[in-house]
Amino acid sequence: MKSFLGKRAIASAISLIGLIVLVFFLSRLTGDPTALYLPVDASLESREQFRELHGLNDPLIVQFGTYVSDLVRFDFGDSIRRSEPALDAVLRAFAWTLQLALITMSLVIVTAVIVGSLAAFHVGGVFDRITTFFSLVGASAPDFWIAIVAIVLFSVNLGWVPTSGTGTLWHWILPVAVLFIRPFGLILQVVRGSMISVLGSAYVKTARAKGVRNRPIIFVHGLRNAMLPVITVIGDQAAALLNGAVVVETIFGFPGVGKLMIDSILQRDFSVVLAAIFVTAVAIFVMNILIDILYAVLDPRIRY
Amino acid sequence: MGETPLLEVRNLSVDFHTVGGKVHAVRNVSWHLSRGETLAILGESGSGKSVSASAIMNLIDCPPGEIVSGEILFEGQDVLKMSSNARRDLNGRRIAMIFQDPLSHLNPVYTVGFQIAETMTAHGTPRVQARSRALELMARVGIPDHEAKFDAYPHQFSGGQRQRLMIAMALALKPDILIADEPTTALDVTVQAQVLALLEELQQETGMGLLLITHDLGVVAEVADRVVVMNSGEIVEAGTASDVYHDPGHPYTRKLIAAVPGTGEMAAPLETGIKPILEVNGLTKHFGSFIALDDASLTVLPGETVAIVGESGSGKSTLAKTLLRLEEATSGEALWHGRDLVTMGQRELFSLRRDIQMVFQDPTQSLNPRMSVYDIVSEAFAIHPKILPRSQWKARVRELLDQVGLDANHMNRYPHQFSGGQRQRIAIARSLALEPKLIICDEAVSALDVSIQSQVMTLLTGLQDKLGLSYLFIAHDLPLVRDFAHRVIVMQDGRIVEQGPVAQIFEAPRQTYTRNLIAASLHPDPEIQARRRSERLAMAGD
Amino acid sequence: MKYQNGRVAAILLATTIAGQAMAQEQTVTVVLSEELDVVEPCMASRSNIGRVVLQNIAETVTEIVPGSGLQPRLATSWEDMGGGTWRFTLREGVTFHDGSSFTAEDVAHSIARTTGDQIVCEIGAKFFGGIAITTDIVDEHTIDITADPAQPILPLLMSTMTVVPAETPMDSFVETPVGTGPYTFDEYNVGQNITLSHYENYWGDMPEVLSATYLFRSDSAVRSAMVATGEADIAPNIAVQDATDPATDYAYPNSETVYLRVDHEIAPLNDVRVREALNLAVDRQAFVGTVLADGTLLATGMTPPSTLGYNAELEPYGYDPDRARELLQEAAADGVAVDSSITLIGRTGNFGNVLETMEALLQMFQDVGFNMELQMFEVAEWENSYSRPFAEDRGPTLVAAQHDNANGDPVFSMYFKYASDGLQSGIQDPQLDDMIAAATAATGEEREQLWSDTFAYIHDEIVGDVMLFHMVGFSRVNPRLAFEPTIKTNSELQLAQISFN
Amino acid sequence: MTTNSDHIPAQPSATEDVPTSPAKQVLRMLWRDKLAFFAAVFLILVILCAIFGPMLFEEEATRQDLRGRNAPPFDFSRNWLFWLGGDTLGRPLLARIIVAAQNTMMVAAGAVAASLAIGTTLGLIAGYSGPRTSQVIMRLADVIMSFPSLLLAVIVLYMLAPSVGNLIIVLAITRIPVYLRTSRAEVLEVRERMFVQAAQVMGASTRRIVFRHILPIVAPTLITIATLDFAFVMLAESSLSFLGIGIQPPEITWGLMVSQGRPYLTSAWWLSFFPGLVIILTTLSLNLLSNWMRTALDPVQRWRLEIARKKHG
Repeated sequence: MKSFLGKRAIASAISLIGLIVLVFFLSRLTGDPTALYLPVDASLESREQFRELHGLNDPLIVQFGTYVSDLVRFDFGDSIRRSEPALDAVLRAFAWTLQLALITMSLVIVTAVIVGSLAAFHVGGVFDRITTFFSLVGASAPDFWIAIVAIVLFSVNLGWVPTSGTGTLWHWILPVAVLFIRPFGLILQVVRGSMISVLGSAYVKTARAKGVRNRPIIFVHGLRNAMLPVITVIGDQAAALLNGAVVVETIFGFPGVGKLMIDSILQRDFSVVLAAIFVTAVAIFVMNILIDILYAVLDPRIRY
Repeated sequence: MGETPLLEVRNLSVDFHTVGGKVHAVRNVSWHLSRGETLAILGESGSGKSVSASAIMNLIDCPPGEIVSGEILFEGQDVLKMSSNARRDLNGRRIAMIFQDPLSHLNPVYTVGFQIAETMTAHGTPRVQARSRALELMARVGIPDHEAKFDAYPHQFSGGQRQRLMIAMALALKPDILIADEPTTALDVTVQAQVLALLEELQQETGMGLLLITHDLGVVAEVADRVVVMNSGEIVEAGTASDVYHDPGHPYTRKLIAAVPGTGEMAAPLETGIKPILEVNGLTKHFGSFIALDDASLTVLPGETVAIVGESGSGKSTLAKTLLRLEEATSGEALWHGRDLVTMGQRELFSLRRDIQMVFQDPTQSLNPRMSVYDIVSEAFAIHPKILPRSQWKARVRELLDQVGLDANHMNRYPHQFSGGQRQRIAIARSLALEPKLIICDEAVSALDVSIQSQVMTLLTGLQDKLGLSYLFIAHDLPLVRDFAHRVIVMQDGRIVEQGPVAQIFEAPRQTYTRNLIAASLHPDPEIQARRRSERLAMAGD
Repeated sequence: MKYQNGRVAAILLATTIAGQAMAQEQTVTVVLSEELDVVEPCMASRSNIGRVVLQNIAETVTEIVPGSGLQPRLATSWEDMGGGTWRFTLREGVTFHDGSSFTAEDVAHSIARTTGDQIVCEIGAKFFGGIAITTDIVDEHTIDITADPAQPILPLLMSTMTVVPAETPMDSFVETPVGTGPYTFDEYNVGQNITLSHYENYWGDMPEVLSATYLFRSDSAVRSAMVATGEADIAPNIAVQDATDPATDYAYPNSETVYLRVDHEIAPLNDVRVREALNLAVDRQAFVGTVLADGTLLATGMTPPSTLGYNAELEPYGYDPDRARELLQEAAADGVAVDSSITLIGRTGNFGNVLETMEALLQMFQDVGFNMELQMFEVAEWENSYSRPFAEDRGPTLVAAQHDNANGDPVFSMYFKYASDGLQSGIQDPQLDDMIAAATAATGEEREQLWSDTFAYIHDEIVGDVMLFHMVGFSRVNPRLAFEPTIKTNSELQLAQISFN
Repeated sequence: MTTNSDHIPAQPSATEDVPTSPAKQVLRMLWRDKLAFFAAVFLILVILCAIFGPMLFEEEATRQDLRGRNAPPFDFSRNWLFWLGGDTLGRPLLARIIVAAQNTMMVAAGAVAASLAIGTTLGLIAGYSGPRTSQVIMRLADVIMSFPSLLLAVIVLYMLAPSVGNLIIVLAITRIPVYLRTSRAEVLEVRERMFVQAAQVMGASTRRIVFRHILPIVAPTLITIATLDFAFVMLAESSLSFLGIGIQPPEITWGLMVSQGRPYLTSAWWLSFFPGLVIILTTLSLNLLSNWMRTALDPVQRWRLEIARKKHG
């Protein structure tokens, strides 16, 4: 186990370094941020001054050297946009994203697992057909579209929930609901498929021969086995959420890392982009390791 | 038999809806079972022998299954008319069932203790009580160190232990009937004997009725009072085990009995003085610290069949794989016509591939499901273009298929369209395409039904006579080896413990291990088997 | 369990109700279109920063009031001392939020900081580029400010100059802005909101609004919905299609002018007939009330009608596709390569409905026979095409741009857009250079006339650009407020001017 | 492997009983699942639109009429192309939806095909080569996975122009790891199967084993994923349009239409509703079809499509 974790950590670190190098150079290809920060009327001198201040005049390789030597001291540089340490801005936003992802994924997992298992138990039945159809419709719609319709419907017309923003728990309802839809549809389908094959397995037959009731057959014998392939998909979906739900965060004015990332990319705020990628990548790597551990917990046959 | 039987199946017919349309799985099946009695349902794969048992346990999925007619009377009551809840309540409490392949029938992610106790908790026994009873049961079925093993998972047990655990699970609530579906198939012979003995013991203890579903006449001879023979969904014969064996009424039964190996003449050893084609010296294979193959030395003569027998984990497959360079040997040499194939370079190895071929255990898995028979057989020519110009491939494939007894017109079909025996013929045709000198058969017929088995063995012998092939025949089935091999090599724990001409091994085994192996294999004649059993018990009593 | 759930719900309900109840009192919630990057007064020329900081937290030396022109703010009076020097008399009895009193030294420091090179201030870069400013403190409340070259409109320029205390660091942006304005900066919950509250010792009148919260939503539909649901009181900037409720939605000229910058250096755009054909091809009126808001004005010059020197006599080019085709044919007959491919460059998100506008323009140009293709760029890339130095290998291009001049004088616009070395100028015309220089140096009515002539020259003589529209903005205001947006709403939002109905 | 098969008698000559051609059999199985059947019909319609739409309706779809903008739908007195209403520049919505099918399908199909080809190739190499190559490829996959697709979009679309081809590049790169990981995992499993060993024993080259033996086994799984991914890519394309870094007018895709119509949700809902509906129907159809495919390809589940259902859903 320990050596496995060590190996995973090393592999992750290698990927992380590759990622940072790649992003550093590729993002520089998207042009000079100067034009974005100064008014269009700004003089050439002010532009020059701006570049000098932010070290944009050095050759790329020198900039990279500086960046790496700072990074070793865990200094991600300052945000041009916000004139504060990039890491601070990222961590602040990431806290929001993490909460959003945790809440959404918990709800998704619980509901998708229950609904998917029940659908699998009566394959082809009315419940199965209805849930499959509606979960697929939900998963097929563009999220920004759902978000706006939800605001118009539930906030403006019905006045049930605030349109957007943060503050009370009510503010979480719409963003979570919109984010919920797609992973729910996908995971529901995987749970259903996995459960169907598990329910056809030999050990479920044994349980039926023992006289075990349907509910424990589904949720005790079936579920734990059916979860193994589901976990992979959950991991992918959670990773997507950790990367920031850009669209939802933008519409609902949610100060998460996705919005920070897109703003920073469009504003060429390179230090923030790099810090954001670093933080989310670390989070995703950690999550992947947790998932591997979870595999071993769920399935005693897996030992690292 | 004046009293009403405990369990009676009357005129049961079950259909299945499948790819090809409706299939009659069983038709008008009737049998009965009384307390303390052992009834065997004998049949080959696809005979429908398990269907009635599954119908009793409500394990048939409807659809695709459909119970067309008949009734199943348990204590005079038709279970098919009961509510599903009432039937569930019978399962495990009154009627219990164990299965073939206990590994896949045990839930891999729960401890065995939990799964044994669950039989009881599912029927209302308090958790604590269920636990202590489960411990008791584990001790009873002979799980060593049962306290510690209570929280172990199925994969941490051996095959025999897993079947014991299944038995413990089934017997937890002292059911009136135990249905055992191929309980010992795929177990080593010595383990099989132990499990069967355990079942008998427990039957005597509890007085339950035992329904044994099997394809193995030996098992029938060992334990059954009465036997029902099934073929293609119908009962063709019924009677006491002894009557059926000695006086089979139906041609199918006769064919089945005739096909059982282990009763024919043993082959004489080949003349000495012929130069061996393969000479293995001190071949060793380590996996980490585990020694899978330890200092194996043997020779194979041209035209000779050398059998390697041993129980699972004895290293016989490792030996085969090392010789085929599917695994790299740790040390030792294997001389093929004087050239060491263990250290041979890729080029030389490539041409050697033509000389040594392999036929695998499971033809379903060893044939690529997405290639047609023609593609499978002609692949040999594609890989080794020197064998044959492309224009002659088709004719040669036809010839090969004829040779292995297949209709050459079927060469554009896919493996799943053939039966198990036919698939193994395809695999043999594939290896013959390369015109090899030596074929390594790794349990090549153990997955097949007895009647098919004997056909394939006849084919192999015929090919040997015609083409002068040598076989390295890896098997766990001693009767088969007895009929087929010139020489026998016995392996245990990675080592060769004994080797010699077949008659010497079977008639005068020197090692206890060999003797045990031979003693544990079952004879289809109930009377011979009864004699052997008493001998075995006497041996164990020493 | 059930009981607990009920309680949670009750608490949730209570908090929202409480939130709404607070909004009923003398507090105002403003929802802006994008989050503030910084809250630095010297960056207040950016509209969203300005709407929070300008005149609310930090005040300027002078102030332009729509309808009344240049008015005193922190300076009470000013006079031209000659030689580029102006003397400003400052208001007495003014204190900063930190308690220190406002003196000439603070003004001198603010000017040095804004125009200095240790930080890049947008106000400095935008309004004081190429001008050297020196200050001379006469006494505590009098200061001489000298511009080189001399600026006849220096008092006007001082309407952009936000004043911060002399203690403000020269080399970094402030995180908590301190000014003399009627509101103090309370808190910035990054990503969520900014709160201001009333400054007790403000020198001016006591405002009605005692506190304010700023929220940020990038989607116009959401912003307007928030005012509709009462979550916000003012959405200063919503899209035309969201301004559907006449009771709450106000249109105002927002001082933005949309035009297509023509690159005169590259054929065929160097031919005046081609440029005229471009102008005649556009059915400007068709946009008004459709893609663009009702009330949008057709433009003839770079600055809106409220600006000095606006030439009301100029007629916008009419829609005459036949004439445009003729002109092209004439040019073609003279060997002008009128069929070479012209790139029309737009900027995503530049103004509401920019995409539709650009697509419609493209269609109109193609209809009269231009070989044109549309490219929408995001801002960084668009900027490359819009500002000098231009790429050497560029083809003929039209760049769509929106220019904002709310300051009342064309000088802020004309040099950059039309002088030969102006950053965004596509024109190299010595005569025009002279006209701009003369108007810049002039004062009074002469200045007005010179600017007016310049506009006429650009529009009629050289057909400089394809002028399109003076835009209209929309604000949604909760009816409980008495507040009417003006042209200044584009750059500031003075809370002190808001009262309750 | 399941004991279920024990119930069913072996059918050595199944094909002899089924005289119908495979195509007919597929059609029959499709007809059994009504939802999947309609999904297939809809997709064929979409494909026809994609192929012939621009040829037939390009003209109508681009003719503007500023004064007739946002014409409401279901005005059957007008030309049928206006039955779904007109857009912000007065162009017929239905015609635009039909014309946009081509770009939408090209982007999605291009991205899926490219990522499928590249990802699978890399996955096969990673699965069948030594640990070092495999490690390098897997780390590469990690890097691509954590590389934000938005940044990639901005980079590619900044350096190259925002065209259909470049959008395909962006979307394809982001989807590579899915196929890479799946095909590698499958290869690791399949390479242990006995028929692969049988081929090795015959002396088959690595290339032969990978392409002749492993790829055909892995392909159905990958194709099922690709079907789902097709839907995913369409949605991703529309999200990019929403963020303003997708395809740019005058090119059109459904995603762009939805995002252009989005500001009018309260005033002219049909602008984004109809293109949105087409996206939903297309992705839904793909999902349903892929569900059907999974069942049809799974020998254990296949009977569900083969037996006549008594009641139709």
